[in-house]
Amino acid sequence: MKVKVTVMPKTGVLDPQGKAIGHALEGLGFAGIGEVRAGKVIELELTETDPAKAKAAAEEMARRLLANTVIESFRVEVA
Amino acid sequence: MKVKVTVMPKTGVLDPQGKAIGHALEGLGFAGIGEVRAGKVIELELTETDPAKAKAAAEEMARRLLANTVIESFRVEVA
Amino acid sequence: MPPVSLDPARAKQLSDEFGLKPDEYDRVLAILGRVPSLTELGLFSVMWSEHCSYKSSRVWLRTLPTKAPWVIHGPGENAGVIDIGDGLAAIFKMESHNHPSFIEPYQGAATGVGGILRDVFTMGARPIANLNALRFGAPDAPRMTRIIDGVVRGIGGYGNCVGVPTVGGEVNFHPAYNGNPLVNAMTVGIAPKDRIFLSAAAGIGNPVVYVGSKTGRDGIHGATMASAEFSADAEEKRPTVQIGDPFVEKLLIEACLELMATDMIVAIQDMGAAGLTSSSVEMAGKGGVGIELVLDNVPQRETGMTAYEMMLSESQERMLMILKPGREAEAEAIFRKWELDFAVIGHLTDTGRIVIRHKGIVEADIPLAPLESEAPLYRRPTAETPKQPVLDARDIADPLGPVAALEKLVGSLDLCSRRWIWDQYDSTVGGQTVQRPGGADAAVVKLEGLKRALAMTTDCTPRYCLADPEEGGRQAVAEAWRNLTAVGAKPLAITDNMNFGNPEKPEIMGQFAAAVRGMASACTALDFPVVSGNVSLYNETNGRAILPTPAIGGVGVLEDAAQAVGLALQPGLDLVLVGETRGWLGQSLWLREVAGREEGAPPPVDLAAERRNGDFVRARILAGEAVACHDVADGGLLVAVAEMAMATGCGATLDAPPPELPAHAWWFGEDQGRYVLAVRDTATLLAAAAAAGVPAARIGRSGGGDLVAGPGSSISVERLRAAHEATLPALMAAVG
Amino acid sequence: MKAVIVVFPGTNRERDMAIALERATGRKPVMLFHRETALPSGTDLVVLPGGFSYGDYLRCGAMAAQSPIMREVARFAARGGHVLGVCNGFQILCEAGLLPGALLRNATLRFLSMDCHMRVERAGTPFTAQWQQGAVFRAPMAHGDGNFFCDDETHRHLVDQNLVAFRYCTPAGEVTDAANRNGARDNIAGILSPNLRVCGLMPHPEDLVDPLMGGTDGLPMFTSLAEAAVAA
Ligand SMILES: Nc1ncnc2c1ncn2[C@@H]1O[C@H](COP(=O)(O)OP(=O)(O)O)[C@@H](O)[C@H]1O
Ligand SMILES: [Mg+2]
Repeated sequence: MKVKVTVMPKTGVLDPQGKAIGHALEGLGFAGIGEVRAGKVIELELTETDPAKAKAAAEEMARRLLANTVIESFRVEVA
Repeated sequence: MKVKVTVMPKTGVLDPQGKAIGHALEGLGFAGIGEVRAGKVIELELTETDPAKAKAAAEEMARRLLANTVIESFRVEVA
Repeated sequence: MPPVSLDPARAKQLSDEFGLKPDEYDRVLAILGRVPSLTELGLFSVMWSEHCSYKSSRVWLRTLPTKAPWVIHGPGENAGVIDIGDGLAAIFKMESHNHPSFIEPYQGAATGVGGILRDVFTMGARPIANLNALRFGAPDAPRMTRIIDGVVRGIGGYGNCVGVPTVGGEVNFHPAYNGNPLVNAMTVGIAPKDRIFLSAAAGIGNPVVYVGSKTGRDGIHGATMASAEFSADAEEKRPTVQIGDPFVEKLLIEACLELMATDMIVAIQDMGAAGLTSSSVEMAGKGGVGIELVLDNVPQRETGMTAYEMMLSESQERMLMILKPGREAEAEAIFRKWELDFAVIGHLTDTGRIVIRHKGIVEADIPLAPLESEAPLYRRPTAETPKQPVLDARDIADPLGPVAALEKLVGSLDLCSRRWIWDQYDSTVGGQTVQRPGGADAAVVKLEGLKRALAMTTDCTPRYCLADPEEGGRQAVAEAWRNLTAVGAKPLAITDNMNFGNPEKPEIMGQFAAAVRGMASACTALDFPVVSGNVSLYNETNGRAILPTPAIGGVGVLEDAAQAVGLALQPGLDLVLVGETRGWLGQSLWLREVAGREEGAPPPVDLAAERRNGDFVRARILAGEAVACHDVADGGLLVAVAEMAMATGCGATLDAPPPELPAHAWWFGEDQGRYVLAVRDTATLLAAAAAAGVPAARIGRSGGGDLVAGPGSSISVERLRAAHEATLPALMAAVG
Repeated sequence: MKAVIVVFPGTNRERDMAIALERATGRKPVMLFHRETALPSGTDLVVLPGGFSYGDYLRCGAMAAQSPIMREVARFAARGGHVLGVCNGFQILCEAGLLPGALLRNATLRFLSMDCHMRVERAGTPFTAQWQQGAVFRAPMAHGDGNFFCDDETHRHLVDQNLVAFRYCTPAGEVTDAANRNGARDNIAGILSPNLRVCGLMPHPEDLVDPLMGGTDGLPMFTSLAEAAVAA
């Protein structure tokens, strides 16, 4: 079973990378760009076949390793 | 309008980060972990209100800057 | 219209939460003649926090020697400034980021580096080197390897990106730091000595200008956090984490240096702890002028920020400056070129007050003089640390003999190779690094385009400081002086970072006072004044204090970089020990690691001998008589020689210990003021030593692949090296 | 030789590069800010130095590769001009498509700052003329993303056309896994364009051109370039 963990900087936390990307896109001539936030996505193949259990496991992984919950928030999706 | 660009390492391209995450998760005692891939996600706030146009614009951004198609593939979603 | 006062009961309650003591709050009421507004209360609480006001430490810091003919600016400015010749000044300072690094190791350490860089370039200097003094807990303590990993990545992540080489530092491990690691970062910069920028504001009506990154809600109450001890609820203090952006810092350095090459700046100061509050209050206060800010003009990253939030935000990579009138557009062009925010956010006034406006409302209106002059100042009660007994080496059995003990020691936490750390720091960017980490007792960085070089080091031996804070303070200064001397540099001045526990406890305040006493005695005797520094108190977790850690950052000068020597041994040389060996085992690493005892009085520093020996060694190095030199510190003589050997793989054969000393005391005693020199012409050296009244003796000869510690005791340098190099990588393997 | 060093926001080894070029050529290079849209006339060599252009955010070199001056650099290269990219400069050249492949995160996932050794795999180019084929030299490296990657076809092309300039090796010249700290494909440290006028490499020869800093191992690259400019 495939799960996807998306990790983003928490709202209000400075995101230097997102800022720089927004800047660069404007430099390339793209218009109408508002806030840009950059995060990580981790796709995991789990042997677990029960979606609820897979999700719970991935959430545990996110809390313990994948996300730094001091400054990042995460979201788990099961494919 | 919010668009999300997900950028993942292409199959066949080394993903040292994904591999390290897999190892670390096993080290923490998580079992049943298969392949792990680590990528990036960029969330953009666009003033564009037409979903098709927003998607086309984001795809253009991904091709020109957000992804390096030598090593990465991307996917655009409109929220 | 004066600001709107808080409800009195609410104000009292908040003043408590913000860390103001009841009598301090009463003083606020007296100064204002009314109940403060929220913004005013915020201002008072951060300005009067330990971190900003030095209220517990000031009475002691005043006793440190700060003057010498080469000192241009001592403590009181953003960083210390000394004359290093060729029309140049070295500007340097050390600062702690202990609490933030415990909460979020990567960002805490990274923003620590960012902050100290700003303290230095705000004075007009181009930063040329970074150092870092780190203290970690036992590696098996909860989170500790993650903290080590995060701190090292954070220091590298920031320093590498801004392009300032990280050239040195030190690391200790002790369980006393389990809940409170120390991250002290030091920056050294260079400026023309007649173009130093200060922070005192001047010129009524002159514009107050904000440059750098936008302001967000980061790190609000960071300064007060740095002034409180940790407890189990540290989790809740998390929202104060600040995020660094080294890329913006790099642009800020370039933009500020470009602006500083013009004559537009009247005064400039970085926004460090307590951000806009401390920078505006201090600049206006120092200049004896008033200041009025209109916060609507502050570049903001988030919507709906209040005056209170903007004044207390610790968003990184921001500076405040006073410009000459009419130069705003010219200055703005420079910052726009570097893609940085630039905003005129106020002007200087003749009212002697700080007035903060936001959305048409006066949010704060405080007289500046009493904010400073009535700031609390405490002479807190002190209790002396009881003296430890002087141990006699003859009473301590040697369970291992020299070789096995040596192998154990070079792999122990406090002596093992720090390569795992410095391999993650760019130490060569700039192209001027003559001695990189591991190569010499002090890092040596040449000044671009000149022969001249600076030597720099950080030193402190916290276990000595715990056993005897005065002796420990003295030793820390002496070791820094010795490390600079050992590369051939003339030691000029120090910065310090005083890391201690809760000053409200007499025994902690006693440690502080004694350490200052010891430091002062060494600074005086060695002509090695303090030009800048930082105090970090309340380093405690659940009532348990760290070891007293007065970290010293020393800077010295070499007129010709080519004269610098490293510690790496070459074959075919005589080894000469300079200084007297009495076999002092109290508080030695041998005693701790081999005999399993942490006790006794630490080795005393004889300042007259220290000076005599050091001046002698430096003169010999500058005369070209030493191929290599290493001071004898942690671990004693045999460890010092082993370190020289491991640097190249070249072995050495040492003579048997003198009969009057137990062998383990000779090999591992930590007597101070000693150096090992590798020389070609021993006779000349010994004659010079005799003439100077300096104890010196040939102790062996280099060559081969083994280290021989007297007849019958031998170990290959390769084997020592394997033990030396394995420890940290093995420890950190678990984190990946 | 007229050398131009391009400075992007976040570039930080431009001074190191200038010192090395001046030492080898006796002439100060021109520093060109990334906003410029033209190269000075008479430019013989364009150097993209090391650093963290745009903070290395998103991907190292990605944003710098898009800046206006890079169009000029591409034109200059197409006309047969000499272009050197070191570290971040190499990353920019790959991102701009002037060299094939890409530089991934180091296999160790850590920043690597230490001396490495490289073997000269192709002597006789404008960048390597002063070395013998197979010569081994030392240089500091300092990067987080130096793990050279290319697909099989590109790799075959690089090898068949003899376009690998340098490989990581032991001090004795053996190309081993242990010598390949960042995990680069086939130990590749630096590559050349088909016309041999564009070269990119990760380590920093410019930081080892003075005995005071530990040696002059990197100097031949710059004396080679000076000679090539005279010949051109
Ligand atoms: N945190 C660090 N960062 C960079 N270099 C370090 C660090 N810690 C130690 N080093 C380097 O390791 C070497 C040995 O350090 P140390 O044992 O403290 O030396 P000494 O005892 O001679 O003062 C020195 O070159 C020092 O600069
Ligand atoms: Mg030291």
